[in-house]
Amino acid sequence: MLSNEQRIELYYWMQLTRAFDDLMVATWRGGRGLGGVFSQRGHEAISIGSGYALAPEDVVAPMHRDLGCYLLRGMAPVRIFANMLGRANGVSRGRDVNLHGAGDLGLNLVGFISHLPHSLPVAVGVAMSFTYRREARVALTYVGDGSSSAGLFHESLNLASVQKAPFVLIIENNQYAYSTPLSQQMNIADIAVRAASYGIPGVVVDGNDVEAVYAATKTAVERARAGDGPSLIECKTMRMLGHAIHDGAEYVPRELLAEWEKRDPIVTYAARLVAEGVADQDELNEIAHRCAVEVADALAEAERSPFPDAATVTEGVYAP
Amino acid sequence: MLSNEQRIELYYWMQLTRAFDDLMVATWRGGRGLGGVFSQRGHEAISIGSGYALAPEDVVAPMHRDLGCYLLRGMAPVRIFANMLGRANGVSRGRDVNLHGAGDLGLNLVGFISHLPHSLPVAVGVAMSFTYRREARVALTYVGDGSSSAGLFHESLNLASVQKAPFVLIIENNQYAYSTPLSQQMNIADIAVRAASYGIPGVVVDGNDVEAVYAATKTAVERARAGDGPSLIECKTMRMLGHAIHDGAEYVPRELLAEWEKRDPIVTYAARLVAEGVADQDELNEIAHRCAVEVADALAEAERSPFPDAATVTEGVYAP
Amino acid sequence: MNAAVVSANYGFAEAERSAVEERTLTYIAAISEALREEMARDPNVLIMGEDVADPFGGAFKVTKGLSDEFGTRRVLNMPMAELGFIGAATGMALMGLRPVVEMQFADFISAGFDSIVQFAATNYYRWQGAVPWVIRAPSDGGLRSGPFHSQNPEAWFVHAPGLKVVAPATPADAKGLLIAAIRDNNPVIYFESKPLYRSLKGYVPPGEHVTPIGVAQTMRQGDDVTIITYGAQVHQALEAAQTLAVEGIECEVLDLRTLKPLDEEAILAAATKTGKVLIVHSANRLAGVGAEVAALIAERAFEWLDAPIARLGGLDVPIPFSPPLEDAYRPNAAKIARMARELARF
Amino acid sequence: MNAAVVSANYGFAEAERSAVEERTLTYIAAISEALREEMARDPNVLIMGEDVADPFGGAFKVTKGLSDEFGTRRVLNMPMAELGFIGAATGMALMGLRPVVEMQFADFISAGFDSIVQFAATNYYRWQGAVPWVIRAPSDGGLRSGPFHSQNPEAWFVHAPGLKVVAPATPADAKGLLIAAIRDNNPVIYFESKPLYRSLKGYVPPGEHVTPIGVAQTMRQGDDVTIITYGAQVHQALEAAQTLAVEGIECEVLDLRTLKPLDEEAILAAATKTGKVLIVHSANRLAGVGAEVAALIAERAFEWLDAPIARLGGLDVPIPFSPPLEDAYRPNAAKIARMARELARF
Ligand SMILES: Cc1ncc(C[n+]2csc(CCOP(=O)(O)OP(=O)(O)O)c2C)c(N)n1
Ligand SMILES: Cc1ncc(C[n+]2csc(CCOP(=O)(O)OP(=O)(O)O)c2C)c(N)n1
Ligand SMILES: [Mg+2]
Ligand SMILES: [Mg+2]
Repeated sequence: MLSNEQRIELYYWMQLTRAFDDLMVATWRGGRGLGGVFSQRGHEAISIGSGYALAPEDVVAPMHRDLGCYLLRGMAPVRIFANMLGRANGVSRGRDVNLHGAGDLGLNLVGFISHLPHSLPVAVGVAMSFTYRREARVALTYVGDGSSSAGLFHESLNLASVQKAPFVLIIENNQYAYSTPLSQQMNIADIAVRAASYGIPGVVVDGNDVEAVYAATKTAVERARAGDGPSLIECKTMRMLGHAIHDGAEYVPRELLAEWEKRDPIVTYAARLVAEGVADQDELNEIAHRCAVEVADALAEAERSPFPDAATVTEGVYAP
Repeated sequence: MLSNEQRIELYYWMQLTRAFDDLMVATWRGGRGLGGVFSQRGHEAISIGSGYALAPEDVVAPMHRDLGCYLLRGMAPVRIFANMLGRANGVSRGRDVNLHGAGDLGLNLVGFISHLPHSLPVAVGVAMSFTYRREARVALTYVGDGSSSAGLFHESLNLASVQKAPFVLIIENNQYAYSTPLSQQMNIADIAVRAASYGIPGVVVDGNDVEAVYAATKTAVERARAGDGPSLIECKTMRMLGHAIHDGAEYVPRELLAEWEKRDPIVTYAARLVAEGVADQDELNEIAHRCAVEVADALAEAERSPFPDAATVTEGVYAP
Repeated sequence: MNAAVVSANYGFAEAERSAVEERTLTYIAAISEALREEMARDPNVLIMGEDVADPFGGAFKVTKGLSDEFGTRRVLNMPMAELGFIGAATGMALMGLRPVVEMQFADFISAGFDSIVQFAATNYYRWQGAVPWVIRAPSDGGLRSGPFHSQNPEAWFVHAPGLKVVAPATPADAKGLLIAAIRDNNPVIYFESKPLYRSLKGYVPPGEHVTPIGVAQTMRQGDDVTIITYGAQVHQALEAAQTLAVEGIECEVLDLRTLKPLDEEAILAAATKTGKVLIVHSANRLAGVGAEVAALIAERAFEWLDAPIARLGGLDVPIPFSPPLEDAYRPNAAKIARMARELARF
Repeated sequence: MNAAVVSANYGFAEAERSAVEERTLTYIAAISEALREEMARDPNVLIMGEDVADPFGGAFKVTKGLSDEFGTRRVLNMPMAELGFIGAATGMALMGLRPVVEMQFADFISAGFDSIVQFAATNYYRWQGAVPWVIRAPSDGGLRSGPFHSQNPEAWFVHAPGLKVVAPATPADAKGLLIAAIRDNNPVIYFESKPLYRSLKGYVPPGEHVTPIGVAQTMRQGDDVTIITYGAQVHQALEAAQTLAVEGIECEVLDLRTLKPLDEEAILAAATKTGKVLIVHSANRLAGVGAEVAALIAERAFEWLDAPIARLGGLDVPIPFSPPLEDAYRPNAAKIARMARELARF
């Protein structure tokens, strides 16, 4: 059971994610960005709810819509903005774009590559290393509905299952893969049914309900930690903006968006916290304000940060 | 319902496959072969039962344990032996080894490559071409239990399903992938359950019962031809010899082999045909004898055939 | 500055000049035009890829309007599974269709690599089943897109037997080589240059315009230094040549256009003409296509050489995102001019 | 015939000769020994691959006995899914383990290509997560195994930034380079030569024997022609050199041993020594590693060259199965001798 403090923490992390995202979208739309960025709008409950269910020693490989998970695990917003802006103090030292390459083993975060869903087998391997060393740790990663069509989805879950790896996979089913709706990606109603192909548990949860995501992940993590192998959790949600910053998503029916707008994970959670007497609106407003300031400071600092020196371009290809 | 003539035909094709295989194994063990070859022993009911359910205009991409399917569709045994012996009149003109590269579009046969299971998406593409051209044809291919762990299994069935392609997949579950038993390949009892991941029908049949394989394939083919999309059929059997000619398969428990030996698809079918009065033993012996002569002649001719001219090595890389 | 400059209208004769003005297309429009015309001409031509159907029309809008015009039966949105759908394209091609497969970015072609180099490339040699597909791969960088949206993976495919590989540098060739690729009975990988998409305009012949596969093109004539290149770097080379012309150094610029099979005759002729060769491409220099071109020249034109064979390519690092790093990584006109100048002085 | 022949004991000094006789191993036994010793030394070293566990011990028996000795926790049979288990190896490596992944044949490495070149190779540059795995790839042909069990795909990986690539030619280096690869903190692809497995024996130092990555080795000294090669072709080159020595032509034979990073200094020294260079490898000549070596020499040793740089490699066709075709496809001692002889006479 989540304590009141924890529930407020969940709210804070979702709000911080949203604040970061709002500022990022505004900055890039305003022409002050560099390269493309992916909006997280609507996905906050998934990355926060799942990430919150992990212990610090667990390892996560977030994907391109899991900004919240990076923040939650302690990656400073300035490092992320600096990465997006190609600065020397970005997580990847100017090497990689937006959230790509935002790995930091000190925070038990594995960075991703564009090629989807390549974090999946890597996270399974991380989990296998825990079995190998008999450590009670868990590896967790994410996959989109679209990326679940890729062969690695199958190879990775099957491998995790035969190896009984302490592994949790969160499917972020946001109805679209870029412009392609679910119906052109698959011929099933719930991706979670695929768990049966690997002899592992699979559940469907409301991806806009942070506590539901948390609870399902917690169950899966405990199972994994106990040595009972991997699980799959499908979180249903909706991508509320375009695929990336340049994409207006005209191909998405407006009614669909309007419907999901009512289910905004942060707005609904705020209402619930107030209704259940966990927090009052002022308190929540204060949190939102704090988050806005935090990310604004981070952006300002990132924008003041230097670009990497061109002479360093060939440095750090190989580990010493 | 199969007529008596058809049932005897099924017997003939299985017997021809076995005769070819026996002679091949003896020849290679005797040191007169070239390169490796894969024994088909125990798989005859699968390749014949499934291939027999197709119309000539349907397209098949057999794999390395589907010799029967090549024979059934009219590939002359001499062309296959010549291929295995690297002769100029082999199907691949000395280019490819054993059954590899034994494609012939004139017989609606697509050749395979070693990389498994790459015939799978190719056969799905063949099926998609039928949809594209509105032809009432079906594409069928095979996959082993081990190869079903590969990502292409997932990508191909998913694609076939969303495209409603007239496609049939036969899984040859022979308990082993090279030396690796099922338990190290997957964590499920029946591979057929994976059909649910794609919203398509999946059934399990006795892979040593040629009529059962035929009936299941026929149902799937009719469904595909009617425009209702792909199906999956898992045939349970046992690989009775090593993975390839050099492999003694010491890793397979002898009791397991002894058990399956009793279920030999040809011996049991012969007994059934006799018991049901379809044929008498003399007739079946005569067929077996005819098959033995046929393959012996083919091998002799293949052994007399010339090797390709070294000067042709760079010919035929590109289609004109 | 006495060398003929043929770059401005990309080799079309002076007489055609008036038509030139009327038929100026962007590089990307030329690609779309080739697709549309070939689809209209041949019902076997179809398009497959992620997000290619309308209303979206592809990540770069190359296929925009095609499914509206020809129907979704001929413009197929694919699930995100390159290995599978490239394999499916091979199956369709074996049946005589001519799929044109769009990679969303050339970078993702590595996901389908296995099916391309092992199945499609070898099939005709093995059992004479022709595989007439085209894979369109939007390649190259300079656009601040990072290590996975900027790659130039052509060398892998040039090394693999059984493929053809083309890389147009002009709108005319973007159209002409795509048409040639579609009509070719073999698997062809077509590397289109993202940085040229909307920045480059040029004359494109209307209708039936086929640039033959395997034929390089002289883009500028000169007697001092030969620059051999392809794709977006052709324009950097031409810019460098212009700079150097002012200094009295005349560069011959050869656009390879086809990377497999290489136009060996044209390469050797260009190399022997000046005896000083600089090879340039955006891709990693190390074991890139330029290495093959250099090796070919060192083997077959050795006696005509007056200087070391110079190469300029991407660095042997993942393509970095940050502007100072990406600029340090990539060849450009200034770097080309510097190296060509050194060669001229050798 | 006055050149020192150093091939017989592969460069070990005369004083060590008596030990040599006692420690003669086959090439394949040297690989197994390296695995066993490294597993004993470092608990982070483990083995993954298809059929690698006992009682089977791998398609070529390289890992035979290791799971019996170290347990199946350290020798993991993998499902038939190279892309997935190579990705998993990357994950294990990120956690500090040192997986040694066996490809059943080098040919199947294309199935894991995407994960190797995109994820593992770029990771350290992008976010400094080191990926200390080794992929063992049994390569090369001449064994009548056809297009998919005979490949030499090293060039693809040499072109990809972030990898290291080695290809031992002797039992000593088979051991020494594998140990070096396992201890290296980067992804290393180790191409072992199937045709040498049991046919080649040689001295292997006992215990801790590390062949440094990035250092080529002179296998024979000579003043007339330089042959630069690696893998199984080293022995064909030495055989050719012996033939030519009888004719009075002395060949310098350089074994590259590491293909990425290339030992540029050793290559340039060997090239300048004779001024006549022949580069040989089993892999497709076109855009192969030899092209890079030739290009390097044409750029950096141009002034010392006395003849065109010659290359001999596989033909630009899938590796055919039938003996006359495969023999026509592959380089061998006779072909090397013919080309080196021509160079000597140039
Ligand atoms: C192998 C590969 N092919 C194509 C792409 C281009 N691409 C980037 S995101 C994306 C859609 C992914 O959809 P989904 O998995 O549902 O994630 P979402 O973006 O909806 O969160 C595509 C096709 C890619 N990144 N990787
Ligand atoms: C991609 C790939 N990896 C490895 C191999 C080597 N290999 C050949 S057959 C085989 C086992 C296949 O098992 P299964 O699919 O069950 O077919 P079976 O041989 O049992 O009929 C393996 C691993 C291969 N052919 N392709
Ligand atoms: Mg999605
Ligand atoms: Mg099997």
